[in-house]
Amino acid sequence: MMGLFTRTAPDQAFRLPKGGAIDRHAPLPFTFDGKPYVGYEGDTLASALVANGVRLVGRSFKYHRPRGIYSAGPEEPNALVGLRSGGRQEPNTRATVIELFSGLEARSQNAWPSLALDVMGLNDIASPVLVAGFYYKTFMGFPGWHFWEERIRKAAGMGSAVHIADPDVYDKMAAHCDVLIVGGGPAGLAAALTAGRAGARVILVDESDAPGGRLRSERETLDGEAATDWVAQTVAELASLPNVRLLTRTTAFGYYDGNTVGAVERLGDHLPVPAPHTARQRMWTIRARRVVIAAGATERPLVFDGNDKPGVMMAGAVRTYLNRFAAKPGQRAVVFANNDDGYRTALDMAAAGMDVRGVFDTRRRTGGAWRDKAEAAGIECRPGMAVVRTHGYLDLVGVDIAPLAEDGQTLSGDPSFISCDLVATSGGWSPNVHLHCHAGGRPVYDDAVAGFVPGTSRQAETSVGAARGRFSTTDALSDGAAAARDALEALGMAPASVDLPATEELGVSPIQAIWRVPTIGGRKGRRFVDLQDDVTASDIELAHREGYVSVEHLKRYTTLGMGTDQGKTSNMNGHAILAEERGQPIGEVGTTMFRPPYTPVPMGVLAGREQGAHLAPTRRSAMHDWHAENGAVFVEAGHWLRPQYYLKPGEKKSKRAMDRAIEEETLAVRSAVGMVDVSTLGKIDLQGPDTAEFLNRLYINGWKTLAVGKARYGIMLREDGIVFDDGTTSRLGEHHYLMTTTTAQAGRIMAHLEEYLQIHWPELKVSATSVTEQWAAMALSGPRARDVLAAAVEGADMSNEALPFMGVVEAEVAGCPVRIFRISFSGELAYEINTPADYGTDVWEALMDAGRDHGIRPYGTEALSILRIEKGHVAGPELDGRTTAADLGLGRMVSSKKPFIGSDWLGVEGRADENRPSLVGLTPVDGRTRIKAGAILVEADHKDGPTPIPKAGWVSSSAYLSPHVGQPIALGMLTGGKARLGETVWALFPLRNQAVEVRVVDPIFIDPDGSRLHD
Amino acid sequence: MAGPPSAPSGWDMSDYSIFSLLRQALGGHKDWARAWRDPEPKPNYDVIIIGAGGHGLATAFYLAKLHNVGRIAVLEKGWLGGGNTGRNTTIVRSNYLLDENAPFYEKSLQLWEQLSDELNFNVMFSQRGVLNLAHSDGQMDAFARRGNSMRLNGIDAELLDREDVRRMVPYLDFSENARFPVYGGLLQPRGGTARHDAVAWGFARGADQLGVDIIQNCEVTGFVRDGDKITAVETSRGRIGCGKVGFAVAGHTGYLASKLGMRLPIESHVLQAFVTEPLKPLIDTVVTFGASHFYISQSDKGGLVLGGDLDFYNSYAQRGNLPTVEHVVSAGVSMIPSISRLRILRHWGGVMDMSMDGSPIIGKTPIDNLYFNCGWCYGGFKATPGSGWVFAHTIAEDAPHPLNAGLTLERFERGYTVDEGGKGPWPGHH
Amino acid sequence: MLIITCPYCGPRDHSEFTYVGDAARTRPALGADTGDVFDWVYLRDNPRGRHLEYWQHSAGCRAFVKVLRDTATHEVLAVGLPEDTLNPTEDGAAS
Amino acid sequence: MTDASGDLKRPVSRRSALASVLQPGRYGAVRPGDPGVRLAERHPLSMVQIEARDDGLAALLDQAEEILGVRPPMTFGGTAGDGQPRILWSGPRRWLVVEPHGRDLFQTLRPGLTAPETAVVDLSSGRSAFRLSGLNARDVLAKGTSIDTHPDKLGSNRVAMTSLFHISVLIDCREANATVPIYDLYAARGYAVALWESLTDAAAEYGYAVDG
Ligand SMILES: Cc1cc2nc3c(=O)[nH]c(=O)nc-3n(C[C@H](O)[C@H](O)[C@H](O)COP(=O)(O)OP(=O)(O)OC[C@H]3O[C@@H](n4cnc5c(N)ncnc54)[C@H](O)[C@@H]3O)c2cc1C
Ligand SMILES: NC(=O)c1ccc[n+]([C@@H]2O[C@H](COP(=O)([O-])OP(=O)(O)OC[C@H]3O[C@@H](n4cnc5c(N)ncnc54)[C@H](O)[C@@H]3O)[C@@H](O)[C@H]2O)c1
Ligand SMILES: Cc1cc2nc3c(=O)[nH]c(=O)nc-3n(C[C@H](O)[C@H](O)[C@H](O)COP(=O)(O)O)c2cc1C
Ligand SMILES: [Zn+2]
Repeated sequence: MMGLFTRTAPDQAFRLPKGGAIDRHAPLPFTFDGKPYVGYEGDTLASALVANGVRLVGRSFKYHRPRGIYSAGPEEPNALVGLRSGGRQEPNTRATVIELFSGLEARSQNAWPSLALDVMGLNDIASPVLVAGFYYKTFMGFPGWHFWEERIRKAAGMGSAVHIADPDVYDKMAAHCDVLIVGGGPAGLAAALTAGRAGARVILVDESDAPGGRLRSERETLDGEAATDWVAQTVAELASLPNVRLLTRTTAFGYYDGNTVGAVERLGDHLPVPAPHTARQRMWTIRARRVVIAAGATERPLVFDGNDKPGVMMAGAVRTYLNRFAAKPGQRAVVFANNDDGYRTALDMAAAGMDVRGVFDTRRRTGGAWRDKAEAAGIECRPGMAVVRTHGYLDLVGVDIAPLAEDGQTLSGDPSFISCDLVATSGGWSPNVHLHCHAGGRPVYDDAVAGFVPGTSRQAETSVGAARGRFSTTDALSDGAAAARDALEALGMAPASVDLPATEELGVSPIQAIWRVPTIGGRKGRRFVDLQDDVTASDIELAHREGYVSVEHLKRYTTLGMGTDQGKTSNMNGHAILAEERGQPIGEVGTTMFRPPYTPVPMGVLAGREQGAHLAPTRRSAMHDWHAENGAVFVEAGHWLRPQYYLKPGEKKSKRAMDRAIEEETLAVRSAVGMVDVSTLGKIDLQGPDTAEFLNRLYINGWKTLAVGKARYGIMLREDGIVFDDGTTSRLGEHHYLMTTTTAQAGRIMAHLEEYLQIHWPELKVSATSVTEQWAAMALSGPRARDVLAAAVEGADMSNEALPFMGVVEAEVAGCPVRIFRISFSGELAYEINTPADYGTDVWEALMDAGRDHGIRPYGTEALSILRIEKGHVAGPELDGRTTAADLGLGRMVSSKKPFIGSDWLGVEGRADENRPSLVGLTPVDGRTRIKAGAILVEADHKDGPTPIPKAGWVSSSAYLSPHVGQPIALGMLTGGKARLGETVWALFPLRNQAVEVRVVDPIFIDPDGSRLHD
Repeated sequence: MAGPPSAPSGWDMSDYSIFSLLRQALGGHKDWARAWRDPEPKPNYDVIIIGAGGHGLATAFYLAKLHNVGRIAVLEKGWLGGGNTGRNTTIVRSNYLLDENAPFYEKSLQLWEQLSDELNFNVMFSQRGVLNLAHSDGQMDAFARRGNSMRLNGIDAELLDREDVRRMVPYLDFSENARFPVYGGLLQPRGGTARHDAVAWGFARGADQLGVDIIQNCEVTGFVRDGDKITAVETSRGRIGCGKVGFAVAGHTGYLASKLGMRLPIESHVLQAFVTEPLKPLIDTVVTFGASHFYISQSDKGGLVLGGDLDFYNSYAQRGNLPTVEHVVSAGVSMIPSISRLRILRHWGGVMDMSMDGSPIIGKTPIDNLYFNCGWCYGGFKATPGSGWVFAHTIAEDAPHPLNAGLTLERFERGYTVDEGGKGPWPGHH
Repeated sequence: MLIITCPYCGPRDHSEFTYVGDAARTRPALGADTGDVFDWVYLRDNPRGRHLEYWQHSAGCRAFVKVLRDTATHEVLAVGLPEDTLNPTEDGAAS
Repeated sequence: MTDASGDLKRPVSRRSALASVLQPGRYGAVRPGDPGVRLAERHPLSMVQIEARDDGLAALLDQAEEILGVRPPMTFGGTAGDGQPRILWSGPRRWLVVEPHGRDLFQTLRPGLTAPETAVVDLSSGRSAFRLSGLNARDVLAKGTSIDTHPDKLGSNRVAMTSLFHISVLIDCREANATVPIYDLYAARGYAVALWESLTDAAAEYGYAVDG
């Protein structure tokens, strides 16, 4: 406890006096858990915390163990913080990747009341019970799972999110290139230079703020200069090439089919808020002809007792903090490794003036250049030794070390204590094979690397450098250049000459694969494999004992690798331990499936602009602005905005206003005249000598006899005999027809026609073009419709004789060309007027003017629906994708003289079953009660149950008040259908505890003989 | 016939309870029995179930528990539960419209309510409610029809108006900005989620204890036929003789049926799912968007679990592509704007057995001793116990149970399709 | 992304197309006996591996194209017009 | 009866679908010098689609050339003519003839295209036309379409039919190589406002000017 506070000095006490890629002239204030600190431009939050001596940063998922910063990259399992506040608050942000900005606010997570004293820390004491999968074995009986679940959910989870909308916007970009290079370390840069100079279209993405990769973290030279100088020169040249695009702060998160790579560019995350007019993040969809994966490798820990304490850190991360950020992760350090990185790290720490208390190398027989160099520097090197236990709770105070037996499985001597505040540990490096696996590759185990390396590629991708286990800079450079040359050759491009810089690297001696470091006296200990999800070596042993022996079962039973880091540091160790338990080679036991994203991706950027109001584009009719100016309340229909009803000038939207408007609009049509915008109906222009034959095959009724200048109502079936759509088709010329469809099906019907013309019946000479958008359409209906039209129309006689029911003529209105179709959906004398959309408003206004003296009203979809229900016209609710023409009472339309799409099904048992409900009209027996759509029709003797209650049908459409009939009416589908006219059944609506006795009537409530249509 | 061999591990050591857990804790959990054995295939079984997903395992469990059919084996080409059972978004409900479906799914839901006890394995069945949102009057009417029909079938359902929905899930977009405003919704309070892997493991452990041989890494590659009977199955681990054979291979049904020269009313499509980083409790129920296919819930581990539309092309690959990812997530952030900054942790796909009317096929086939359990589309996880229960009956009695009588293979030819969505013979649209 | 090389428009994302489905079947003549129609409407080979299928370039030239694609790997092997018979080729173009 | 034409016996002005949203001016990010993007509507235009089946193709090409003085291009994605008229390939055996509103283009064409397999459809009101130009014009396209607009792929006088911000469009590349590329976009009239909003939203980052 003490340790923590004494070390937390707000003065960057752990910042080295010089060095590092930070700008000491640009101090940046920030807060962590409300406490103010200062870091520098160039810092990450993690490096700033390290520089300020902050060691305890979080609590683990399950046991709430105190945790510190473990790594310096995207693999971080421990240092997850809550970042920012308000609508920009984001949980689980890795402190190791977020760039420091002025005013940054971060909070620790998963701890209450405070990070230092977290009551849930008790879980750690209960840990013997809370082993892998314990919850599958209990919480079953009283008081039931729901009781426990509530508590477990609170304990689980990691950071907290808030329900405040995100104020930032997101963007998307498509990109195409010859060569995409993922990763800007030496391998990636060498590849980019080679491909870029050759003139190929190159994109290089790197997830960090600048290219360089590990070179930014190591004290290495290239051509005798600091390696970062070469990086700077290379980046400068690449930036100068027009054919090269450099994207930093850009993570390639997934590799998909067709050599498509998804990437996210963070444009604003390093700033307090994104720049004006700029998105916070941008998603790139990159289609590359060749992909070079230069994604590097991830260092993994050694699995020893107490390896999770604050103060235990990856060796490579220690070097990053020292060399790149000039920040000291500790004062007195112990190094524990199974490979030469231990010595490299010790040398860097010594050079930084830290007290290095020895390099403990699991390898008995080690030697080689690195060790010699370390010893030459006076660093104590202890072969065949291991750290076997750590001391301290909230912070590290020391470790026990002990000699390892030859096999590395047991201890060959007694432990001794060394006081220290830092353990730099390296268990080797795991190549980043993620993208290779997304692309369909299967990784293979390589003993030399002690890790999985890419297998055979399934797409046009190659991994290079550390990403395929070539861990030296020398190899990385040559590997990258070679891969680029291969890519160029494959693309038929001539390579340009690139001379790679000279390296001065020491040779490395082989790594010793050691997956579990023995514990003192074989005590169970706490050897963490997955630090975030608290999976220990003994959890893996338990899972194996219980039969969860496949890596995939192991993962799901223990949650190994299921945290925010997706096992970047833990999978290899975990799978190797399972292999040891199974006594099989690691390669055979295998590894779990790698899935996108490589690192977590915010949902906002995947959505981009297509969210909220822009989730889907909207369509507007030519008269939209008129409707808006005249009080229309819009409703969406098939992406169109349609007037639902019209408010009076200045009237507010309300239920009453709506009901009144709908009633008035309906009555206007029945008693005088009204006009509705029907531009949304699908319109398909059909031309060609075989059009009539085509229509004959599409519709259930006949078309050969339709005369020029006439319209006809038709019904189309799907291939399975179910009604697809209905509408009128008019013959405009010898070989010229205009088909109309419902608004909802317009798109599908167009595709339906194209499919038959292009695939099934190419012999038919017909061309089909959608003209929905060319023609504005309005329906003028009501007893006065003819008077209004006659007054407005020029160049055509509107008399009943000249333009009878189902007649079609062309004329002009207000100097605009129009097509007039005498067809009716409302059951009134009605005309549909089409005019080119650019004239839509002029024609609409001219007709409104002509209608003023006749009391014309614009009406919306609500009135339209009541009118068609009164007329017994079927629409969407009846055409529910399950009804046949006969069900809809349209069986008589079916032509027996010809086959058509769906005709083969008419006779089939299930489609002809007389128990199928069919269309009827319904009225309340009491003459008052509304019959709700969605009610179920039930015979009187069943209405009171018991359940299951047999169903006789349902109510499909309902008009709460038919101004014409003077009471509520409805359409429904009822077994027995019209044969039951006059009988009563019950319309049950249990969701609202309603039961209405209804009388079965003819579905045509108005003008059954159709005189209104014809006179 | 030989009765089921007794499980090798004594029932005691394998009994799960808080007491056994504490007892084991003292002993360092050294004595837990294997959850299931790893037996070598026997030369011959009375019933062979192909596919150790939830359905295959449940079928074997109920066969062994309720029907006297002799030796039973479940053959699994990979690791048990690794198919769609292991990759689904775990929504459990019985809110169906049609009478061929509703009673069956309700039976399944009732079995769910007892399942943890029945299996002595906590499958974490969480009845947190399933809420379907409506975005138009037409959709409200359709929901009313479905909800009323559920009630008449004795199934719980509630019709919510916009304000009811706002009270229940205030964080949806109720602003003017919403492209598809919320009109209301249909709620099934008894619906919810379950821990998918645990369902497979629980049934496997239960079946194993009843003597069923669960044979993993054993792919069925062909069949040996004698006229209208199948006498043996060819597998990657050799030929195994059989009395009866049941398919429970979901997305692989078409492929396996082709080995018998059969063509089925099924297409295999890829459906993707997504999980976010773990979070403290944020979303306490299951919510589905009505304007495009999208649904969300929160796992007990804390991840938001999202799903949506198919990729819309035939596929046997368990992965999809970006357009669907973008489409699904767009719907998500539009429905719940506050999740925009939360991060997708992982996304994957499963191979869906999409039937031609969107409803499953459980029953007999033209081959005497062959039975099908397939066509589950998006919705077979909720059916797991019910499907196993009726499929076991169908296999044991060589006749469908009344609950699956309407879900036969012949229904398509006879014109009795069970089309919940009214989408027609376009499997991708269901 | 499945990249489908439309014979008219060139390589395009599959998101520009509408999937139609199995192209190995041919629609029986109108009025054929129901057996064939049932087959055509409902039954599929649904192969794991090479699959002949129709896509419509609905956001582009609106042509229906025939695609030979591996349903296990999603690899597009060949693209052509409805009347073409497809053999897989290197570049994924019709032959 | 004859077929109706989109053109006028008596002059009535045609209304643009963008009437309510198009406001000339400079918007978005403020940059020194020219805005990154220029946007304008091209209206009114006459647009007529001509189409033939294989057997009528030869006749169509000859007759169209005869009437228009420009021969429809046979190459997929090709264009012909400089604007009086300009003929755009718009699908297999299908072309869109475009010119500024003036003579009755439909009636000019219809009588002369006599092959029975020829279809002529007036789309003058059915499409809205935009002009997108500027240094960042290609970036704006990249935000909404997946196609490769690199000059080597979509060069001058080439058209591509694709989807832009989820709306089907025909992109006519008028100038690809100059530092300031120029594109004409054609979209269904009903989507004009939605497309306009997406274009301006995408252009804001670069600063854009709307020309009257
Ligand atoms: C992304 C996604 C989300 C879903 N969401 C839901 C949801 O929310 N609610 C819901 O109810 N349903 C959902 N489903 C559907 C549900 O997951 C499935 O219907 C259900 O799990 C199917 O179970 P099953 O046992 O039939 O199939 P599976 O679990 O797939 O089991 C089939 C098994 O057969 C094996 N197999 C295949 N071929 C062979 C062979 N030749 N030999 C041996 N073994 C073989 C496979 O390896 C597999 O293990 C979803 C599915 C997916 C993919
Ligand atoms: N000491 C060792 O054993 C050891 C081990 C591994 C690597 N190294 C050193 O590392 C270097 C290897 O060079 P390299 O170029 O192969 O790897 P690198 O680690 O130097 O570079 C990889 C780069 O790829 C970026 N990256 C990774 N995944 C990405 C993604 N999905 N999207 C965008 N960017 C991503 C990283 O940010 C990094 O900049 C050499 O300098 C070598 O000495 C040493
Ligand atoms: C309901 C549910 C919740 C999941 N939660 C997580 C999770 O928290 N972390 C994780 O890494 N994966 C999670 N997964 C995804 C699995 O890791 C895995 O991707 C999925 O089961 C498919 O298997 P595969 O990716 O191995 O093919 C979850 C899956 C499901 C179905
Ligand atoms: Zn095309």
